[in-house]
Amino acid sequence: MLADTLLNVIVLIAGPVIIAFLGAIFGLLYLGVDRKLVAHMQGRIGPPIVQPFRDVDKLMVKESIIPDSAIAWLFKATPILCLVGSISLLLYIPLFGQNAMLTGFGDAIVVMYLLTIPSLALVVAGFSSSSPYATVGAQREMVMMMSYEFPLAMSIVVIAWRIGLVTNLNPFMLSTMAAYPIWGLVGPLGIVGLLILVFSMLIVTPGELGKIPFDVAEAETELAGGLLVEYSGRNLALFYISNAIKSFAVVSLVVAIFFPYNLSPILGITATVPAVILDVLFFLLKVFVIMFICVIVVRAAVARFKIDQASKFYLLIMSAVSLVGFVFILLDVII
Amino acid sequence: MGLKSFKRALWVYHLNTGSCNGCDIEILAALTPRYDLERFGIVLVGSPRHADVLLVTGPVTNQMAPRLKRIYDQVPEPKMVLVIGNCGVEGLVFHESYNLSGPVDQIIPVDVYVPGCPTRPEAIIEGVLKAWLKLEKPVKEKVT
Amino acid sequence: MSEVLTKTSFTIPVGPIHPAVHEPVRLDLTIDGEEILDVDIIAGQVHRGIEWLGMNRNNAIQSIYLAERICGICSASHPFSFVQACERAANIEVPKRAEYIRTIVAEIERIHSHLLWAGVAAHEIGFDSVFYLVWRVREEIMDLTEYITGHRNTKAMYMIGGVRRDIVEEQFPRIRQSLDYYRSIFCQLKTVFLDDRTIKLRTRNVGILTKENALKYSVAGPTVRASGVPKDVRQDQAYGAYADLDIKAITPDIVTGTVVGDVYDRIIVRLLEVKQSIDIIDRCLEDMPAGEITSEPKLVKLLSTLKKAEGEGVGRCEAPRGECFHYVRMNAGEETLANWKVRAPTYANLMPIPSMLKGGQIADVPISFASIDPCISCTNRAIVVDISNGRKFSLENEDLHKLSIMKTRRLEENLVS
Amino acid sequence: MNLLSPEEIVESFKSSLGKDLVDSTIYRQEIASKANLFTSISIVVNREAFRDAINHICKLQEDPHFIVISSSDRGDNVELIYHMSIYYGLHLKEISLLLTVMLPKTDLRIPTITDILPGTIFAERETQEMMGVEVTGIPDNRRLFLPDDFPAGVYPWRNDEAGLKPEMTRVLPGRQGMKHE
Repeated sequence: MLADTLLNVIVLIAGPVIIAFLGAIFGLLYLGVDRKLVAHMQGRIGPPIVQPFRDVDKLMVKESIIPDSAIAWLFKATPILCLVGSISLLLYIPLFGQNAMLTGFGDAIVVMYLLTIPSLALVVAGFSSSSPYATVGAQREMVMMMSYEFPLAMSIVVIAWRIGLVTNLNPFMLSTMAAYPIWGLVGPLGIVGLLILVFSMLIVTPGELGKIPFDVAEAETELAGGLLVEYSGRNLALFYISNAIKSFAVVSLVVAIFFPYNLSPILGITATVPAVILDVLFFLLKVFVIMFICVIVVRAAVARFKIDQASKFYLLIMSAVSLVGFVFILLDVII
Repeated sequence: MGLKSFKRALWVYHLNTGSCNGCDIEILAALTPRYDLERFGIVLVGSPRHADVLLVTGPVTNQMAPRLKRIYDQVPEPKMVLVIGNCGVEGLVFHESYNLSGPVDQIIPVDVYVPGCPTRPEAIIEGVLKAWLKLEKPVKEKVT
Repeated sequence: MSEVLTKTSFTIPVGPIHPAVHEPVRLDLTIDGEEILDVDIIAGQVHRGIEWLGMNRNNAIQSIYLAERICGICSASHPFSFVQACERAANIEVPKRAEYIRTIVAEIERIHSHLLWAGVAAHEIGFDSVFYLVWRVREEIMDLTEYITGHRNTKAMYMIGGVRRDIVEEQFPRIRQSLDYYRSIFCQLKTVFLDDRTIKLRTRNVGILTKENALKYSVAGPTVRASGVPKDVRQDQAYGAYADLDIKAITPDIVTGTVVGDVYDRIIVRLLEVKQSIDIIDRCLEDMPAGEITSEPKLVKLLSTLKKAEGEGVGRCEAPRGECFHYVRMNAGEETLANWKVRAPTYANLMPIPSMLKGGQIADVPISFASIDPCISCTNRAIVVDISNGRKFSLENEDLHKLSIMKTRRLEENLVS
Repeated sequence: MNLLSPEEIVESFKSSLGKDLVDSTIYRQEIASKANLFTSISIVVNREAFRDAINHICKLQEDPHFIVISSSDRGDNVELIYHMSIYYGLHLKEISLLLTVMLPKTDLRIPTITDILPGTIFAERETQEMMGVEVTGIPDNRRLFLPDDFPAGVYPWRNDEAGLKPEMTRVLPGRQGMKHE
């Protein structure tokens, strides 16, 4: 009895720590892969894959300067807030083919709210720096946040609605989405609609992650490093890690919604250990594929948008696209 | 942690204090495919706060001198300063003027001098390497 | 409404230490949200008064090397103009072969400069892949420059009365090899820069310089040609081997049929000029006359000629960024130049900047500003060399210097922090 | 546009300015193999007729190309040369113009021409700060290249007592031993 409670407590404490740790490691690893591949696409050799670890390692040793003009406590608090936001995001998303750490406590709506926390932390960081570049960067980040929210919400809600037609479970739970993979529920028209929704999610992802072409908030040439212009040392490292974790989490979210399949049931492997290993590897592969399509290729192939172009793109075009996806799925249900 | 911290993870901030662009384009050239400094983990960053190494070119005009000083202060410790090009090292053809406060080592402490007019990318890479070695030393001492 | 605007607008300094401006110049932008209300250019960040430097290097030949270091990228254009001015002042005739060699070096510089610009411009709009691509391609011209002149950037080819080094028949195949390389990739470059959707999106109708404004401000180089004015010193006035060639100024309507005068048009002009330069070098290699490469190989003798010379002369040449102008006056008996005035192309091209930026967005500032290919070092550095009677200066005024630092610090406190 | 020969241009100046045209020279140089001509015309005018001369150039070609103002200290006078060119845009037809005005040091003033050619503003600001010539009616009176804290009344291009004081310049350390004495 006591042992059980103790175990629960240990799991509750150790679990998030382990997940945060794994999230950070894989996030940084994917960042390294990203940099390496982009370099290759640009005709360069590029840094080794472990480079992000080295960067973080180095930043930890550096002095953390707090500028005189900054609001000190806010300036110091935002990196932690950003990291905590990213980690709690991880806890709600199914990772490595397993259920999410906090399954049952929150659903896709919670995830959508949590998604904004790191961005909000960045915005506050930008404003607290009191540098004109950071302020403009913060304004841009806010505009971006508002712009990509609709297509994102649209995709999640439509899928949850569709799943809700076939089950009594809460369709917004990511575990429900995993239990009822959406692709099996719809007819040909629905497949078309889903493809459209997948497309819009893939386009939202680089915006969510602040990558080219939607890295307007941090546009190096326009805003001298953007939001984080005043950050250095450990504080910068925390942002660096949370960014890596967030990338990992967002891509995992796409995987969880659209591709919740595991290999082990399909191949009929029942033994726990091989099944888990297989699922973990398959999950990492899925994450890599999504990351490759929506971050790496796009980054190597296009220029940065202007803020109004990026915002219009999301607000008008991507919203319209996701609506079209919705209509297809709706038609599929009606017919 | 720490021992190998600076190995292969140098972030570089470049400051032009009145140079003729010759060295500046060679610094850029060192980042591009033929020389590709990023394979050693060296990246050009947009803010001095993110930097480990300050690359300074030019003989420092009066107007740029206080800025150079301030940018130097903004770089978090531990840091290295590299002077790229002869005019930053000792003035070169610009060695007498009413509007110069240079060379660079008159304003801020300099760790590595890379002469040349303009410096070749190979020389810049070697200079950054020297800065590495120097940067490693105090870190090692601090850790052990 | 305007009251509201003034309340919400604030000034964002771009430069002098700002990644968007690779050179130290300050643009004070008054912005409202993302829109630019007003622009003020503050130059002089790297002004260092070459006139006093000239006091030490006090003869015309030494000044060539000073001219060469006005700008590391235009290290052929400035000496080219300068030697022309000196030759006219001292009535020195230039061998025809030297004119051809000068032209070849100047055109190599143009190819280099335009490629460099294309890379920087791509970087400004956050298109780093293209930046790396172009700079990889650029290394070929760097190799060629090194092969011909012995250095990647500083060319040191020009001498009053001719050139320092010959380009001999054995070197032609290597030069042609480079030209062929650029011919072979030209279509690729054209596709990347003229057909890419994002580049078009970021550059079309951005930073428009109207023909009217271009004429009003006497703008020079690709910037003015992109606004539809066929101004090109190579075409307009006889100098170098260009006088023998039939050069035609390139305007964007050759490709698109219309002239908008935006950044995109400037890309077109520069891109086509790369092609033009390849052709010019080819023609020069074919037509290069035999003969001497300098009118007076002995420098001491040349110096004494220059010392005796009395007169004035202007030298104009079309640098990659526009017209580069030098004016020289020599007094007999003085080793030094009596007057030397330099006007770099950016000097003229900076003036229309406010009209190009106003009403645009901050995001457009880097690319619009970069699109004139600003060379602040040229503009600021060499104002004039006015050599007087050889006064000597050895005292240092640290007090003045300190005062200057204090004041500047006070003034600049809020600029870059 | 009716292209005039250099001689006709000088004639047109004579008839337009009368005795205010002090001097004029035509310079020609044969260039390269085909011996095409480089042409420049030097015109010296009185200050009183300076604006008329500029207006006259504008009649020769609308929107003449303005290059820069060069100025030199010639003892009791300051010489300003307005470098311009006309007939651009046509193959080898361009003619460089050097419009010279002598100003006595006792009265260093020249009217602005920014209303005729707006592109002269930088050059006029530069002439003001570097040579100490007052450009009357200049719309932007600030300095261009020199810092704001540069002492007033000191003009780097002047050779007389208004020029740079010896103590204002310094040789960079490391090069002091190499100074010419």
